[in-house]
Amino acid sequence: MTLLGRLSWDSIPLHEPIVMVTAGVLFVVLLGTGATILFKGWLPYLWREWITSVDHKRIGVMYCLLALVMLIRGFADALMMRSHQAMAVGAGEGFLPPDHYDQIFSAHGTIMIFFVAMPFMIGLMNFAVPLQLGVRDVAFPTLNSVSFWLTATGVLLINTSLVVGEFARTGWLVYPPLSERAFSPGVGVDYYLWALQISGAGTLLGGINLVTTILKMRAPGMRYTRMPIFCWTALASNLLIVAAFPILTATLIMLTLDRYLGFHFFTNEAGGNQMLFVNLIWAWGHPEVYILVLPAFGIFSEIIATFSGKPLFGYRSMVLATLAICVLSFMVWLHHFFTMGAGADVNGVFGVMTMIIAVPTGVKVFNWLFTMYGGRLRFEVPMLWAVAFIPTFVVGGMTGVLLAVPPADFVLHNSVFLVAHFHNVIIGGVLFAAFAGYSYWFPKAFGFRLHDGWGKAAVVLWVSGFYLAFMPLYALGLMGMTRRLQHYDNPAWQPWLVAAWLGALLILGGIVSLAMQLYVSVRERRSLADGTGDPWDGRTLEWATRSPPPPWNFARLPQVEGRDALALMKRGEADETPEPLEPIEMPRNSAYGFVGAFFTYLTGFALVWHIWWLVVLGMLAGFATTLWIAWHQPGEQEIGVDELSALEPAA
Amino acid sequence: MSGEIADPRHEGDQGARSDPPGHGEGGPAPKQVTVAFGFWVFLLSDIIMFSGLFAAYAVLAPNTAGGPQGSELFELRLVFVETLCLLFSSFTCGVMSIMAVRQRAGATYLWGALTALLGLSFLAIELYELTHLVLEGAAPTRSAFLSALFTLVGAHGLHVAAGLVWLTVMMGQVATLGFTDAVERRLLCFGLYWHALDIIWVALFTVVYLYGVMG
Amino acid sequence: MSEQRGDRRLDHAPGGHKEGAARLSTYLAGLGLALLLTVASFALVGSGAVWAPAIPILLAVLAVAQMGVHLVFFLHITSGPENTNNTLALAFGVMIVVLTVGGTLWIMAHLDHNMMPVATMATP
Amino acid sequence: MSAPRRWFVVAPLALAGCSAGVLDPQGPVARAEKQILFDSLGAMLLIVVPVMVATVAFAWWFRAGNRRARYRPDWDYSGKLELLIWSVPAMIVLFLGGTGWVGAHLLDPRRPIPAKVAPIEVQVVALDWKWLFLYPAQHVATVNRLVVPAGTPIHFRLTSATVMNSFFVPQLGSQIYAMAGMEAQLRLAADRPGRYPGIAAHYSGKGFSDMTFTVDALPAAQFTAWVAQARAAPPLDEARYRQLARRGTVAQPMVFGTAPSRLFDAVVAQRAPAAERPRDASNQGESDAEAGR
Ligand code: HEO
Ligand code: HEM
Ligand SMILES: [Cu+2]
Repeated sequence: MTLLGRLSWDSIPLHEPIVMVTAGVLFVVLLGTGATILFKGWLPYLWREWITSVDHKRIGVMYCLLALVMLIRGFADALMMRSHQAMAVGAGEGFLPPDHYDQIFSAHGTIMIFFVAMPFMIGLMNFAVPLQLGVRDVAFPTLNSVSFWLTATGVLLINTSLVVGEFARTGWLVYPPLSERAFSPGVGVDYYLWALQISGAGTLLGGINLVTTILKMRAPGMRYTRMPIFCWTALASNLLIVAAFPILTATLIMLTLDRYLGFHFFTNEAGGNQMLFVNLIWAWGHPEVYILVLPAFGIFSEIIATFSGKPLFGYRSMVLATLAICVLSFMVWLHHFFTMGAGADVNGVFGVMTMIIAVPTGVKVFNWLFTMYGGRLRFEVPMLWAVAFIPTFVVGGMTGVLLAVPPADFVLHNSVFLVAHFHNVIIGGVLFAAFAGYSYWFPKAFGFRLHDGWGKAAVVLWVSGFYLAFMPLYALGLMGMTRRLQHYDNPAWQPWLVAAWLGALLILGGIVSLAMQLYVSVRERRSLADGTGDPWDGRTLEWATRSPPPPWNFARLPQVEGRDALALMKRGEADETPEPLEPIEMPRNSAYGFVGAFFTYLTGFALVWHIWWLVVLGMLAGFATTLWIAWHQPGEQEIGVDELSALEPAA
Repeated sequence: MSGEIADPRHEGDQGARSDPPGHGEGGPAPKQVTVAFGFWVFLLSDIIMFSGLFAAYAVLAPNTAGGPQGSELFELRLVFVETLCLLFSSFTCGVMSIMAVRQRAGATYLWGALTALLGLSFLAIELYELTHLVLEGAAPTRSAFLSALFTLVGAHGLHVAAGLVWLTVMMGQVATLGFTDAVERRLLCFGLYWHALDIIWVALFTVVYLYGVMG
Repeated sequence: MSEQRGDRRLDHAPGGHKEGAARLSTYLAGLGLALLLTVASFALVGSGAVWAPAIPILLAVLAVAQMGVHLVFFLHITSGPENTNNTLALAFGVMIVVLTVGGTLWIMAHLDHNMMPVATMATP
Repeated sequence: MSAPRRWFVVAPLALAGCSAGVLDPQGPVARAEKQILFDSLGAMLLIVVPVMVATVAFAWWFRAGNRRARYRPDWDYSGKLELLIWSVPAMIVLFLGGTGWVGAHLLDPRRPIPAKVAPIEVQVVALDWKWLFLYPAQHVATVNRLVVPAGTPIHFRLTSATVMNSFFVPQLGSQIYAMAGMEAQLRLAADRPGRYPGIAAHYSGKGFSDMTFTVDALPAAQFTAWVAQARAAPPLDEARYRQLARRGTVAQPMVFGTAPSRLFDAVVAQRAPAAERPRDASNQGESDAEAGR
């Protein structure tokens, strides 16, 4: 058996019905999808147009799709937790034993943060930023594909843990010493480590790509002060990725060395220091939440301006606030461990720094309000998300500031009040933004709008479900309920938890509405079609090209004369003497990302299970692929003027 | 700095726009600039990764758990030689870049080989030092201090090793593909990488070895 | 094709050589300075040349100086306008390094201090 | 193992609703913290409520269908408003920051609580998954039941013989982490006699949910009596400690008549006898040594 390392038949949890049923369903769905693809002969199309695509729009769409699929997985976990906790009072044991329950909240947190919120935001940035900048693609298109497939590898690895082995039972941030070999000898933490390292590498490369794109690839005339605010927030967010993710990498390397080679970074023995892990993981973890929320702010800024029919109020202070949040987010991380005992001065400083973030964030909120003020508001679905977002996020932000007051945190830390806080900002902020951006840019990506009725149903169900599911947790937190409880004895808590469960059911309705919306929209795509390329009367350059945009986005790069470039053009304030078309160079498709990710997956899996020969093999294969690419990079393909003018009706 | 060596391959693509280009004003930057800038950002992120390891080392250095301390272990003479190897390799790497820009293949190989040789010597000394430590009973599993030491030094060493592989590949690319745009860009990135490793080493020998021997 | 290219006078790749920075003399000067600083660092340790408690400080200064030498002479980072982006990126990176390392050391020092067993401390 | 059905079930549910939590403080620390919590909340509501009202009002009034609303498509800047939106939040943050700063100092867990009586010392050891309380002056020890005199400040010294945990009695205030090889300090007091739930506030693995304890604050005289009574209980010897240190929960609180005097320091120094841990089970993913409960 050493050939397969730690892997054996026992690794497959045949005795756990819930897992096996889930896995069975998953397997059938995958098999069905695969069979359909093969049977219908879609594989060549998929390979050519999607899997090997290096087009930022396609990659953006795939990121979003990945996030939506994983949202279902993450939500299934959440629903199980909510149902379980609604009954696990006193003698009622619920239906999930601790071993399983502990895996579920760990998996839920990990998946939701890394494989839902992150890919959704990255996908939207990938899709929209180059279009808004008025350029043809990101700076490094092939690398972009690599980033995506590395993320997908992480997803695959974490989902493998569902059926082969187990997932971590340590919470989403694997605090040692619980996550050390001594206390978690199984493969769960190893799945976590490798899934995050691999997808983290993808995220980092993606961050570098977008930073470079925004700083070096803008349409002529697109000065910094003319960039759409979403590009600014994307820049800030990606700068944070570039600055924060390496810290995560380093931290996880240390834990990995502890687990694999018996090092003593965070162990109880031999001078290890668990507080160091907590410190380092939050030095990444806090910036991480702003990585998520900054693009969300950008999306809402675009949407609110567009649907108010006005330029964004206070553009300059918006940019300033964005940059301030970007920098401040690196000075507050200790607020996650006020109760570790660093002392009054340290707690005080970090508490105050944390609260200061409320100022630029507040400025943003007011700027949105004043953008609406004096506008002519059209309540399309994206705008509905935005209007639901403002009050919801403000409540979540307020409770965050409350937690930043050290004496208050001493009694609220690790309670479900905290759980309510972060779901409040993440769902009310990030997820709503994801949905808003999704419905806002969908017509651009596919040439038809999403169904309105189902979209509105999703808004109503998500918003009401959110409030019902999470407001009770604030009360429970104040009543002394801790997070991560597999069962509890205080009957007074149960009604609140039942309410939260009902809220989760409403959210389920919201998710179903989203699925229905997609289904109905695809079916009725003809009647929902948008021939103009500008369905919302947009203000920024992504609406200046047709929908879906051609691979090169713009036949000739737009000449930017000011902020809200398209709005200016519509007013006729931009001079529109079209220059003659010129031939353009487009990057060719590349299988590198996909093939490389495949070998990375093998390596990751082998590392989890200590199958050393496969580790070596996987790495060698990956290296060989890289070498092959280094010699055979497909280069660029030129599209001549004739071809271009034939393909571009309007040019 | 006025343009002295105008690169012949890029001539004629200036002035296509009336706007002064640069910083996005005149449209996207040329590929060479984006690639190098992107790589620069990557290097910065790598440096931040190292800063995490440095921070861990600084925190854990006193935690010897009764095991040996730095002052008992470090052999400054060796470290000095290592440092010289890396420093001179930075210089030879720079010369190699000049030769590459001038598209002189022979000289590029020569200076590349020198760089590799110096890098290899660095690695050999480091490897000797680390195995020596393990044999003395100062293995990374002995204490948190040694864990952090091996990780920090090892991470740098692995970077150097990866650089050597990269350099070898690049020599192969020059030999087979010649000085194409892509090869030039990769050589430029390699230079950046190699110099950055030297910068990290400066921090490393100061913080780990020089501070270490002072106890 | 031209929109793929800009004017290299105004936008400069880090480490780029196009402007004649690629002169042997630059590298030689860098090598010389770096050698000087390295030798000084190693010589300083254990020598009585400086008041002992100040040696770590001086070593840090020398290290920072040497990193600067490498940046300027090997990586060709300058303060010129063509380098703005590169320098800003570097400044951002340095800021992050300072914040994380500094913050970590500060926090960990306090934690360690506060968590030291009471037996070894005089607490009322 | 069946979980302990704690006092909650027996006790009248009179406090149900907002019982036994942060909202019902029973000591000076918890009281101050609750006050700070509500002060901060109030200060923030001053700005948060108007924001919410304005959102609804603007959204309603400026809807496209409302012809009475004035459309100002070019209004995108106002210096006065800019000043306002930066300065008003800044002022609130100034207040909160000041409160937070002062509070962080005055309510620092290490800071002694002013009182006329001398504090009693309790040493706390987090085990998997139970709490061991050692009374160095009284020489007794308990598990999952903390008995203290009411009105007397308690000086806790905390550590863990296993993974990280957090010691928390919501009605008495501040929680603090208990970590192996380290010693944290915490000072709390109960105003009056009563029974208060205590919890492990930091997830620590399988048996975490059952790692609860009760705090009994007794009138001073009764406390002395309790100590005298407890002395009669069997001692906490090495064998018993080893058994306690093993992973698992305990069904009932325990009392020990004597405890080794340097046990706490030994745990901190990681010299205490340790329970065996599950070893790396090489052929399977799942490998906890024993059933949790
Ligand atoms: C997208 C995610 C996100 C966002 C945006 C935020 C935003 C904030 N967070 Fe939260 N957080 C997020 C995600 C998390 N937070 C956490 C935990 C956490 C903790 C630790 C608590 C503990 O462990 O005990 C604190 C102190 C905060 C504070 C804050 C603050 C001050 C903000 C501020 O940015 C909010 C600013 C916004 C405001 C304030 C509203 C608008 C402002 C107006 C209207 C102006 C006027 C207002 C005032 C002057 C107050 N967060 C955790 C826990 C992880 C774990 O432990 O597992 C997560 C995941
Ligand atoms: C869609 C509705 C959601 C529901 C009903 C839900 C529910 C839950 C529940 C019940 C828990 C466990 C709370 C506890 O510890 O007691 C939890 C934890 C968590 N959730 Fe969610 N959640 C949802 C969405 C999200 C999203 C979108 C994210 C992030 C993007 C997220 C991130 C987390 C994290 C990080 C944790 C902490 C995990 C841990 O304790 O280690 N959740 N959630
Ligand atoms: Cu935070």
